[in-house]
Amino acid sequence: MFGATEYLVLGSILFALGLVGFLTRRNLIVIFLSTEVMFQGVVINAVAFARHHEHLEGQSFALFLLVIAAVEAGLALGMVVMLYRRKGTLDAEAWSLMRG
Amino acid sequence: MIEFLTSQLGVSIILTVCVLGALLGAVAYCIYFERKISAWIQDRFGPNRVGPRGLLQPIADGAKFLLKEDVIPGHVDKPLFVLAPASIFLVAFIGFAAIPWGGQLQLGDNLVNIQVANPDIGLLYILGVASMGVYGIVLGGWASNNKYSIYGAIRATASMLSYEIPMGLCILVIVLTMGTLRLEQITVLQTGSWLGFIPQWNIFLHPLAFIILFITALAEANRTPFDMPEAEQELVGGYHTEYSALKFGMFFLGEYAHMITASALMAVLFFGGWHLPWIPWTQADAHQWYAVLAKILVISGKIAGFIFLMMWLRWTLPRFRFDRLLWLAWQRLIPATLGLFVLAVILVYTGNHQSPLWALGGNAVILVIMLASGAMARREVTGRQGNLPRTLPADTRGFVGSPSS
Amino acid sequence: MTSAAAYMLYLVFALGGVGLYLLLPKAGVRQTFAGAIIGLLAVVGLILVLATQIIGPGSSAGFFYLFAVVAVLAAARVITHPKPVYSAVYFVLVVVAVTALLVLMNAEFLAVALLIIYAGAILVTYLFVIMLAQQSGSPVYDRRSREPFWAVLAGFVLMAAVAGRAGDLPPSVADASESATATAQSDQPGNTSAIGAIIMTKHIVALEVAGVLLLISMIGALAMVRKELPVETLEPPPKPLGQIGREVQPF
Amino acid sequence: MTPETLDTLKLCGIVILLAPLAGAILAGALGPRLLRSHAHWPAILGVGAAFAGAVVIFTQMRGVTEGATTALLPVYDWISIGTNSIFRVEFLIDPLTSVMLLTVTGVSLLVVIYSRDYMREHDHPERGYERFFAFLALFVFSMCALVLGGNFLLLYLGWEAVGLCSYLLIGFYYGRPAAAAAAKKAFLVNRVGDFGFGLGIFLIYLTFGTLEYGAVFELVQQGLTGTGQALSDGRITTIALLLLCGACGKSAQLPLHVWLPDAMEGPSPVSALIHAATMVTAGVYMIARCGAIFTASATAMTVVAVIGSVTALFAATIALTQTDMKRILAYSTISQLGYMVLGVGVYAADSAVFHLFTHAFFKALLFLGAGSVMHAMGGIIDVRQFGGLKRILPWTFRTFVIGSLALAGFPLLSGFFSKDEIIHHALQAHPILGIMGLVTALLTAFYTFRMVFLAFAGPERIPEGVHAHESGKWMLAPLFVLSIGAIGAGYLGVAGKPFHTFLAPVFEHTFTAANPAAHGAAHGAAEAAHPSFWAHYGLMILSGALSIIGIAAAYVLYVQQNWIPGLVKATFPRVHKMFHNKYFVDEIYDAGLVSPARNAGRVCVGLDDYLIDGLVWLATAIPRAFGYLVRTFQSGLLQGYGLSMVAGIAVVVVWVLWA
Repeated sequence: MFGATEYLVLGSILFALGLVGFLTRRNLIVIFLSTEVMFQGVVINAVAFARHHEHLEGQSFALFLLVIAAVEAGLALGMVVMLYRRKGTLDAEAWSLMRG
Repeated sequence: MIEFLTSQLGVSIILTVCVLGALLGAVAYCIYFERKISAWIQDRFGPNRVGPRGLLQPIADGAKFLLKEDVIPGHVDKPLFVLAPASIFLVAFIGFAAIPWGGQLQLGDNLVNIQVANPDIGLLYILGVASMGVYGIVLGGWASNNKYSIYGAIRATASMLSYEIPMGLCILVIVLTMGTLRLEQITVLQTGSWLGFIPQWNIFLHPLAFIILFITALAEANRTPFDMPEAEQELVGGYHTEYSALKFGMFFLGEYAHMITASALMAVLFFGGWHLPWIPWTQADAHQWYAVLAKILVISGKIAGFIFLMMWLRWTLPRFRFDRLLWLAWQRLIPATLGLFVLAVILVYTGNHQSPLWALGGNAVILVIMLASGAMARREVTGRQGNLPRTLPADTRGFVGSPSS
Repeated sequence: MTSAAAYMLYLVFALGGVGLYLLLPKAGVRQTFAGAIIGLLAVVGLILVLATQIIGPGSSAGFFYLFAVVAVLAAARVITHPKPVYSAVYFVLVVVAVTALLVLMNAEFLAVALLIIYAGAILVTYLFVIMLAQQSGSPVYDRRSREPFWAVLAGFVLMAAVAGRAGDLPPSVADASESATATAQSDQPGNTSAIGAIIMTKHIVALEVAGVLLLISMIGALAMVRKELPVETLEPPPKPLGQIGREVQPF
Repeated sequence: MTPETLDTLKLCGIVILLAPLAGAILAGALGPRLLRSHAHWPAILGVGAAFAGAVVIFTQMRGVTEGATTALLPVYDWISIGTNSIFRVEFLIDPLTSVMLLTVTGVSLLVVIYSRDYMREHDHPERGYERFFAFLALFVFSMCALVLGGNFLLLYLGWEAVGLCSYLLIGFYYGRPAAAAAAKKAFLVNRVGDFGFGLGIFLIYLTFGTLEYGAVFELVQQGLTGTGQALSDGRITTIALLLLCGACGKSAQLPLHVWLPDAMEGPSPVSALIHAATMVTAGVYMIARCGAIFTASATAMTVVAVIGSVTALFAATIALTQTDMKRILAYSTISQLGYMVLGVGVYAADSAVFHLFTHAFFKALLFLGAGSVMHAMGGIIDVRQFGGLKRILPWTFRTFVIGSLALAGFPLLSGFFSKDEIIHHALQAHPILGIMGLVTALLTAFYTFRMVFLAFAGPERIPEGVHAHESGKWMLAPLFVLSIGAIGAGYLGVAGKPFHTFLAPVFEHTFTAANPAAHGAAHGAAEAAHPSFWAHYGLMILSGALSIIGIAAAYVLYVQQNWIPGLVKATFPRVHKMFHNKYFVDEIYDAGLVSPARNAGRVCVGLDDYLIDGLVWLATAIPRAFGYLVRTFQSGLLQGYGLSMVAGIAVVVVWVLWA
């Protein structure tokens, strides 16, 4: 018998760790890494539910999530490179042009 | 105990131990043979002092690697500096788990696979493991804190990322043709012959895919003519400039292990794995120990053949320039393999994927298109060489070269 | 999940939150040792809670514990390590652990896909960018966190809220036939063709959209990075002392 | 007409419209990148196709021997409001249309060919070369739409579109302030006329419920003869005067003539095509087309005739003192347009259209010749700065003289016949109108040859630093073709009058004795049918003599005894000043209209700046104050927003899962 609970707990822990990293770190690259950690939590969650319900929807959902992660990585890294060229720093706080 | 040993798990464990041992030896002797072959090609003697005909040379080399002082320079990033060779060594060896060495063996009542594991996703597993190989180089280059190392690492990363795409596409062509990801199954499906004398190997269906896979295998293993990361004249030793002793040895062995993996993959995918042409293993004796032994010898022979080919190329061809290397991957190999992929899809859709006539015809069309576009691009290529900038653009120079923080 | 289990879980989470708060890079006194101890205690507590309250004794979930612990510890290091390169390497470890966990859940194809895409492609590009942008040392913005207290509080409240209800799973929605096929697949590990079938039939539109999305992002990234931009700050950050071989411009 | 003929006509109409449009689009779209110095080809081919279509239409119309000569060819439904008000894109093709089309596309083709060389310097295209040809082809499209249109809506569309093209082409050299101002002036003055014109069309729709020519004219006829819905006389007069207002604007008649001389800031081919041969005649065409409306009101006809004759005389007097070649020609154009309007006003629409036809040839010829001079003089066109050019520009000189003779009404050239007809009809309508026409003819001959002698006769004088040279073949060829037209076009109106016979079906119910409103002209028309020698040829001899006298006087004053003009100027300073300053019309407009409007605008700006903006400022003060309070929350930092977002999500999750 498969118990999904422990996987769900693990998924939520990974998600929350990624979230904390996203909120606290100031390096743009680490911020994006943190979002990838959040993705891992979500993937575990999706697959655990797929296993629980014994169908493949969760797994295919996780596959599309991988696509989104790849897209995000490509664009985000492109942006990071560009921002770095502009200011010579990866500090997220260097980019606060929208300050009210 | 006997029961456990004759089960699949027991056989896998025994096989793991044997393969690892054999591989370490093979890798060591690869280096020996490389030196011998280079000597042969260059009309020299090669190693001939240690042992009869220099056969103990690898053992002496290994002892030297082990006993030399393991220098860790002061300016390196120590944990990653240590992690890098370990990871490259690890990655180079775990890929062998999915290689089918000798079909199935009848052990008492059990029919066991002479294969460490036969997962549903065997081919993807090998691809996945191979894709991890780049970490050792990247981390080693970065951790060395040396501009030659980092240039070597950047080149290696760029070329490996680029060549992984045509490699994956070539493998996908075979996957589409065979309809399975299990390497054992792929081998079995290549049984038989066409017209009674042409073995039903994939090389006769998609020769172009094999050639491209061979090229990408060279590039993935950073072998000549694609060994830009360690081009001595430009980059000293590339990413392993700062390494010495055992760590250097691990990089070195990793490269040869990579070659062996790639050769095994090519043998399985395109040359029928453990099949010998014109010798059908009949049901009766296919699972007997002598048949399995013969199969293991056959596939080992094929692997050795590919390794010899790679060494031969290394001592024959000059090195590519780096931009030409990437140009080849992105502007020639990837379009060609995309064409092959589409061809395979069409063949599967029309049900002709096992017909050599159709497949070879499609290959010929793609080859002609490739050559034609190459001929048309020749003028542009020479022009490009003439216009190469002497120095990098200003912003690139600041980005790559200047020490930040 | 019983309420006792839930409360024990919250306790463990609170402990973990304190540990993480101490571990996050901050100015002033280094508290990483205390943070590491508290964090490890929390992980041990988590294992105990899982073993005694959720999975139950007697179940052979050894691999799950191994990879879960690796994943959690590595994820914690991703967000606490002051050097981005290490963050990336630890993230590779997270990916490998998650891959293993997916294999445990019989999602083999997904596992290998995750490995190839994340570890093989995405993370290498991350490392690439890190290497290009930041060759060694850690600048001040890597050694200071932003509002660690509130972030940890918010994140862990969210985590507790979700994980606390993880035990109240709804009953499986699988109908008999699907369940039969899934069971058949789970008997013989490997569901690659089943996934292929469902993606190519039921989710074909999503697949096409995903392809278009990838194409667009590729074009976008190319268009973005190729553009010449004015450099706002030309002077490089001050160099750290004592670095060998870095004073000479390569070209 | 047979169905095949109708099909051919429709096809030709579509080709005439679409070919120049396609040329314009191609020249504009492909010109800057692809065609560059070949950008004239789309325009030439498009206009050439249109000309071919016009020729086909003309031959088809000539071939019609029996039945109605009017074809109404619906193309498609354009706008439909409800069920009973459908405005269609439709062609009205009759002899008048075919003559107009022939004139428009023919002259356009020649001008486009001419422009190929004119718009380049040392065989290198000027800046905006492709733009020029795109606009030119667009103009041809618009003008053909105006002429071909079968209802007032299409007429208005073409009317506005030619105005737009005129604006764009006058302002072609938009970098020059004078050109920009001239374009603006032309546009604004035309707006005044078009406003009246638009009101007229509204009133037509209001009165008759349709805008289709045939239906409207039918209703007018029925109203007059009492067979249909009765019409109040005032209504028809109002409509006619409003339409006349538009004609005044477009054809530069008296109160609204001020834009045309300034329009000479545009390139010379534009002046030749738009501001001499085609667009400015749209007013005349419109009055002729709407003959049923105009002839229904004697008052309106009187006003038309008076405006025409006064404009003719008035513009001729101004032209006496101008020194800019193109401006002399511009005032001459106004004057000749005055003749045409006069002709329509005295029930001689066929003569007016005939004059329009011949005028297109010789005036286009003169403008293109002036352009050739300008090209040779490096852009200088003031006759005081050069002279004696006849040896430097021999071919330009010869063609220019032919055009001038035609304009001056020299016997047996085209202008002589057409102008003579109009004066003849004017004399019959009212002696004063006729005498004004004769005086104008004398003045025309005088000022035209004043210009010719100043520019071409006497000792050679060339501005400093100008390398004068004869123009190339692309420019001379149109001049030759137009010269032939200027000499020969008049003979279509004599000896059996094929031109008038061809046009007769169009005007047979309106500008004739059969029209009950046209009693005044009935007598003259009857007499014209059986003229005595002196009644007809006497006038011809008189006007020919006037023309020769004018030319001779110009010769005496500006070649032989060229001290006299100075003496005259000194003797009558006030008259000269008045003529030279164009009767101060611009100044009067400025003082009476523009300045008050500007001052009113200033007041409005003040109100807007202080009153309205102040209120708006007050209204925004409240949100701004609020924003000032909350802006501190917007840190601009990604993770700040992230934190608040996560906090919110946490609250929501706790709420949903636990409450």
